[in-house]
Amino acid sequence: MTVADLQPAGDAYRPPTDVAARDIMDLAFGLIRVLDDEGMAHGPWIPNLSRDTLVEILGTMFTTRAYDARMMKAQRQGKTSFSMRSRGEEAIGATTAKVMGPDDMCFPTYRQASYLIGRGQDPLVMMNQVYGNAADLNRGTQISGMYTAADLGFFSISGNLATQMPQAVGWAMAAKAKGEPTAALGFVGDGSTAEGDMHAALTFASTYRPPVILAIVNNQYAISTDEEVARGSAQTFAQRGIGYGLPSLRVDGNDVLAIHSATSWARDRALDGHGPTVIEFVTYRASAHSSSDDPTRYRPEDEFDEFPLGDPIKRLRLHLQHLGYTNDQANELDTTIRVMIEAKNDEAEAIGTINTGERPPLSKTFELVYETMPAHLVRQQKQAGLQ
Amino acid sequence: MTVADLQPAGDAYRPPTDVAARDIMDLAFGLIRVLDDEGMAHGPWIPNLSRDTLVEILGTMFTTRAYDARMMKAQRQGKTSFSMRSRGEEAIGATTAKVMGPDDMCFPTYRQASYLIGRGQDPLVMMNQVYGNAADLNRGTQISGMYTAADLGFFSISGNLATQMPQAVGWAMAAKAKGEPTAALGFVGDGSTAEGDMHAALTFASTYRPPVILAIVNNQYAISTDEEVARGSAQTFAQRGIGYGLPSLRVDGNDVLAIHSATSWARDRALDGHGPTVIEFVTYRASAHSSSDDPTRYRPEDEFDEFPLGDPIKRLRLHLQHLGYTNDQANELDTTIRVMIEAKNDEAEAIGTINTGERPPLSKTFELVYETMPAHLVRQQKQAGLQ
Amino acid sequence: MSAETAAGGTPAPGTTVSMTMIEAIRSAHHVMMERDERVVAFGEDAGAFGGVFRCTEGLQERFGEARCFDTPISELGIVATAIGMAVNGLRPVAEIQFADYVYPGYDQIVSEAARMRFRSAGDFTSPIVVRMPVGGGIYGGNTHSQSPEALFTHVAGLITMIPSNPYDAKGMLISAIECNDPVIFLEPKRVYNGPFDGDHDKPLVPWSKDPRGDVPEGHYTVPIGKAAVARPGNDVTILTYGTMVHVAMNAAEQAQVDAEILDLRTLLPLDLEAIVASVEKTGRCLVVHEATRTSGFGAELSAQVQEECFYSLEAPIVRVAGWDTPYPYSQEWEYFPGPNRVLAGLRRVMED
Amino acid sequence: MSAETAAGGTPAPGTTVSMTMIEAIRSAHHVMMERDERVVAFGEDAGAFGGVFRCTEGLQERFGEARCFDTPISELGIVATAIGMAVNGLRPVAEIQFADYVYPGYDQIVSEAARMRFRSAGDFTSPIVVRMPVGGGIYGGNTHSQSPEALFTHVAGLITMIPSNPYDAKGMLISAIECNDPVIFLEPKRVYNGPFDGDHDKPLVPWSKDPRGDVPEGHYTVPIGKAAVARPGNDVTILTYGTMVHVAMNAAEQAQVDAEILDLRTLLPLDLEAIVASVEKTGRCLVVHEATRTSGFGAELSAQVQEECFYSLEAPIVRVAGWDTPYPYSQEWEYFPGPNRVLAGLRRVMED
Ligand SMILES: Cc1ncc(C[n+]2csc(CCOP(=O)(O)OP(=O)(O)O)c2C)c(N)n1
Ligand SMILES: Cc1ncc(C[n+]2csc(CCOP(=O)(O)OP(=O)(O)O)c2C)c(N)n1
Ligand SMILES: [Mg+2]
Ligand SMILES: [Mg+2]
Repeated sequence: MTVADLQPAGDAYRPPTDVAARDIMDLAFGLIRVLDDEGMAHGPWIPNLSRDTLVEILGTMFTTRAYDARMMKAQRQGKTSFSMRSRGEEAIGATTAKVMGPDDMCFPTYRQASYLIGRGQDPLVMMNQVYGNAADLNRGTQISGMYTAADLGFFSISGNLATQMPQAVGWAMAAKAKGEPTAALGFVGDGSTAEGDMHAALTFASTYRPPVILAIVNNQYAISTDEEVARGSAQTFAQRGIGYGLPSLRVDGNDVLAIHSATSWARDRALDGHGPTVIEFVTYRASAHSSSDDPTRYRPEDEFDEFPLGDPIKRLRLHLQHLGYTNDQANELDTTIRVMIEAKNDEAEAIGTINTGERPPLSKTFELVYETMPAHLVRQQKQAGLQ
Repeated sequence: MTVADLQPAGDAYRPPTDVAARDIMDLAFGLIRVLDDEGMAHGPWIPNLSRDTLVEILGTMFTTRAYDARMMKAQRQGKTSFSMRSRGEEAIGATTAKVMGPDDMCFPTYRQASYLIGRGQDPLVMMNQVYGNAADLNRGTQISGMYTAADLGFFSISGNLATQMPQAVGWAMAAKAKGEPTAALGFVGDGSTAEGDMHAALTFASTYRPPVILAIVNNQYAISTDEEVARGSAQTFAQRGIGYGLPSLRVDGNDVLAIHSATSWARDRALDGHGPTVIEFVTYRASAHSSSDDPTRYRPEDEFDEFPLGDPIKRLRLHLQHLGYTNDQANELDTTIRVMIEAKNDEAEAIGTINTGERPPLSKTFELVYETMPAHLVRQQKQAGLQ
Repeated sequence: MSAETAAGGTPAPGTTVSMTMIEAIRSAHHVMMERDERVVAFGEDAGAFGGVFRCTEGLQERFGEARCFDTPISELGIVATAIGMAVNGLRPVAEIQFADYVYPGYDQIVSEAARMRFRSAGDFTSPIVVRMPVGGGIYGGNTHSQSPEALFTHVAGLITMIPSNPYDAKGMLISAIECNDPVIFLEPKRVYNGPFDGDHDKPLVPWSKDPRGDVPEGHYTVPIGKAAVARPGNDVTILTYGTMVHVAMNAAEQAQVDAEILDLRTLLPLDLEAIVASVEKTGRCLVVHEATRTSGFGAELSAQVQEECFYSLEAPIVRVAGWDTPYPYSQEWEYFPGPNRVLAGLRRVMED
Repeated sequence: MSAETAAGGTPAPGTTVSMTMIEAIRSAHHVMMERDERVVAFGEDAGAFGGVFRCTEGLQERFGEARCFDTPISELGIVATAIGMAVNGLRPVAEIQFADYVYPGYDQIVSEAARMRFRSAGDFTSPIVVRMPVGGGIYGGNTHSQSPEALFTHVAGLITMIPSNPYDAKGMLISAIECNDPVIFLEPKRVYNGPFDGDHDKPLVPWSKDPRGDVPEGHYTVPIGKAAVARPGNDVTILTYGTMVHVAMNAAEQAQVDAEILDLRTLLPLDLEAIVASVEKTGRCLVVHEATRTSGFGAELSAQVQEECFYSLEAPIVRVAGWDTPYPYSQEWEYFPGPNRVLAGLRRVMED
């Protein structure tokens, strides 16, 4: 775990959105922060956000954390084969979901459940996917957590790392070609930046300058390996963007206000025709990589407690207290959400889990390969005893 | 064609070889030059080179240019199917060949014939390859110009762009693991930097810090496309290295002294255990991309004349004059070399060309796939009428 | 042949013009970009230069840089951005300069484009066309000669097509662009300019001398999944595609065997019906392709034919294919499965 | 079986220990890294963590970070640096975390490793081993279940191996590391811990209960290119490999058919001799694999068997394979070609 150059909240300057990339190279080495340890907001990056919006973001984070915990429990109970949580990094999805417009498209990883929830997805829909039951929108085609939601501007998650980044750039190239006032937001993990796809994304973004935000979520780990294995001799991941002449921000990823402000800056820049922005969100993967992982094998158990950027939920709660939203109110919200999650889970389990209830039929496996089922699949489907 | 920030000769500072990458970021945006327009050497990058060595380099450049022209003529005569020249950029290979040690390994592109010649390869051997005749070291397996020469530290050229760059890094990782005082030098074209392989090379170089020099030859064009298509919003290609925390130099690629000095700096750094260096050599592809290309379709015919860094041969000749090596001496050397090339070509043609004389037998096609020919190839070879 | 070829596709209206396969491909682009503003074309040197084989020539001039453009040299990026554009409503037609260079983009094709509809249950789709020249015979050595069709036919979710003449090339490419699934469109470069029959020492016959070079100017389609009878016959069925259609024709003429030659055109989905009908009629089957033999598409053809026609077969199915070696340079014409190799295969399959 | 398996390889000295396939693979690394200091092992999480399947566990501790290490998440970089190291005299054994993720490294495998010896006429070679877990049955969905062997067997210059048990796994991996050509080493992850016979509802039998789990501690080899008779029989030949060897055994027992089951072990170069001998004896042939059917390796097997044994075949060769769809998640056990599908195939091939 390395968080280089921990700049104090409020310290980083905020350039105009049409600034030239070369004039803000230092922002890739610093850390844009708004909230200090006491939950007070500082500096030019303070966003113009209502308390209600902040409470909504808090709610999304509560929901995500409760949801993740519940799905992890389901995995332990053998009701799904796999579970991936985003504990500690919920702020990034929850906040950027509020920044992006209704017609924008997010190209997520499996670590952005909070984005989907922030866009208003019903946790029941997500649970059905996790259980791969008959109501699963993916129709059982993907492992747990690989959601899709075109109507919410949430692209189908791929199991192949980083592939979504150049796709996000392509999506944005199309937006530009069509002259539509929309932007794409691609997410990639620190470890996954090593894939060639990331280079293609940065290169094409640099060449065509479409409205895209390339967000690197540095949660300190790939699976067992420290973020340094991918970062190498560079000081930060934001630094990568400099090589392509792209404006690159390094942002406190556990600071809802900083996330909102930086992402808005990048989106404004994109919609005004000034092209792509690279953002590194610095955060911490507080849970195991997945239910198949055992992090005690490679890191101290209490490392999250030592993480200098803290827990995003605690930090937002603290800030909200300054705005008059009390701890009790927050606790009440949290409790309501947990109850809701339990109820939704009962509903989902009633439909089915990986080994109970109703599953999507095998016919879906055949139907979804092509628009029209070709003759050889019709034959195979018959061999499989269908029709 | 863009040559940003044309720094005057002698202007760039020369840091110690153990400098931290972050302290020399500006060198990626400038241009290290030693020779001015009058052929005078300036500044801290003046290498310690004897006149004899410079004359050798001049000879290599003469040889390469004469060789290229002769092979192009052969292509026009239908004696080979394909020809690729490096006119205008001979200095890079010719000079770096002198810097690298006997046990170092160069991972070239098809544009580094001058490196191979500079290492002492007999042009006859190269011609045999171009003609794909019975004496071809590649045994007819590769198109013209894709040389190999393990004994001269010259890796087998691949037709697939940029693949050699991460291989060079792997080679250097092995050198480091074995504790051998050797370095790898990888070459890649400006256009080819867009391949994912380049990113893998930079990432692994950044992570393992092996003794490798990653050299980008920016000759202003891919095939028909300007270097800007790959460079995008960045100002230079050297800039790419910054993103990976690697020291990155931008060097006048038509200035033998600057090339020698910068490459020596990088090699010293590598052998002293300070890791990789990225170098962009700025030059100009004076000929067509290959014999299949027609550059008049995409650039002015006289563009080379306008190229601000001139012709490397002319520039070295001018410099040598200041050292007492006259124009007449140079002309004599050039003439001797041209005669030698003609003689070698006669020899090569006598052995065979693509459609005359002796070719490597088809048996080679079968023998070279595996160390021991497996049964199915034995069968196929028989079917082909062999044995 | 033209009329028959179009069977099942949409009719070809208006005047026909003699075109090379390159011109036919260009014309398909032109027609579709004119009709459908969502269609965009791009690739390395595909913009102002019009592609190294000139298949996109004139498109940038006509439709502007936003719709026909050059890309950086990244096959990965070309395919990936095509997918992203398709997701955002465009119909990208991407050019890979040579099929030998598709591998950096292979992951995006097989893991992404091919499975997009499946993994999202149709929430997202990837209607892209990835065009690439295939095959040898141009002294391109091991990096400009490959025929990687089997690497695509193994991947569920892809459609793989390969025309053998200008008429088909245009009609098939239009079908491919209109298709809502990802299409791999392989172009046998050796027949770009004329129907090369494998006799490399003879001068090339240009398409202008061949009726299959008569191409309608307007919009028409050749349907996906339908083979064509390139030569009707009764004694043996030759299954082939691309350049090898012409080589097989040549061999059949020389052998004076009454061979029925099927030009498969679409490899996946395969026109099994046409294949079975022909093999049941002839009782013999020769499979011919240029790709390396082991795990080539010929293996699949052979397997399916013996599964479907076992009791009709009078002799073993024979495969004539590239040797299981990389494509050599100097030994090109000894390597290329020319008419003599096909003849030998024909003799073998007619033996018993 | 062990003795027979080793036939043609070097003998297995010393004591045997019960090992899982994971332990056997680890042991092969250990033995080779001990014997040959040029051997290095690396991959994503392969260092301190010992790999997500623990196949390289303990190697870093024993041999240091220079010889066993973590890599960035770049399959391209993993293969490419392996090639570079091999060129500089090391013997790299690279792990790809799942075969489903090999595609970003596919270009370096097929364009570089496979053709290095050829294109340089032996001036440079690429003796690397690329290991990767394959196959489904672990609820891994379409990105943790693939069996891409046919994408490697089509590529001249590669050797492709796949063991089905711990004894073979160790001896084959040692052969692979000692081989001077690039080897693709596929590990059927479903049998890492025990011989899974396709009955997913039954508890897994661990390798400790199976004689094929008795593995010599020291150095021995199982030769490249030699199949093993997993079950001798007279009525039908089943050609299979990896996990499906066990499923086929199960089906054969259930069917009470005297099936001869060949565990191919090396797919390329193929042990055609063993195959032909068996099919000529039985007159019938069933091909079984988990990979998607079209252009799967079964197509090649079927093609070769009918080419070589046409006149011995009493019934069409039948293929049992994965459906031509991506691997689903919820429908895993309806998709997996389990004993019932193999039984149905057996019935079909025994019909006439
Ligand atoms: C192409 C590819 N290679 C390897 C994997 C296996 N894998 C899954 S997640 C993961 C680690 C990713 O780390 P990071 O990008 O930091 O994301 P995080 O999990 O921390 O959010 C790996 C190696 C994969 N899914 N795809
Ligand atoms: C992977 C791959 N893609 C495409 C090509 C086709 N191609 C050959 S050379 C070339 C241009 C390379 O430009 P650059 O890297 O600038 O090198 P230069 O020729 O200028 O030295 C292209 C696109 C190839 N050989 N390999
Ligand atoms: Mg991470
Ligand atoms: Mg160039």
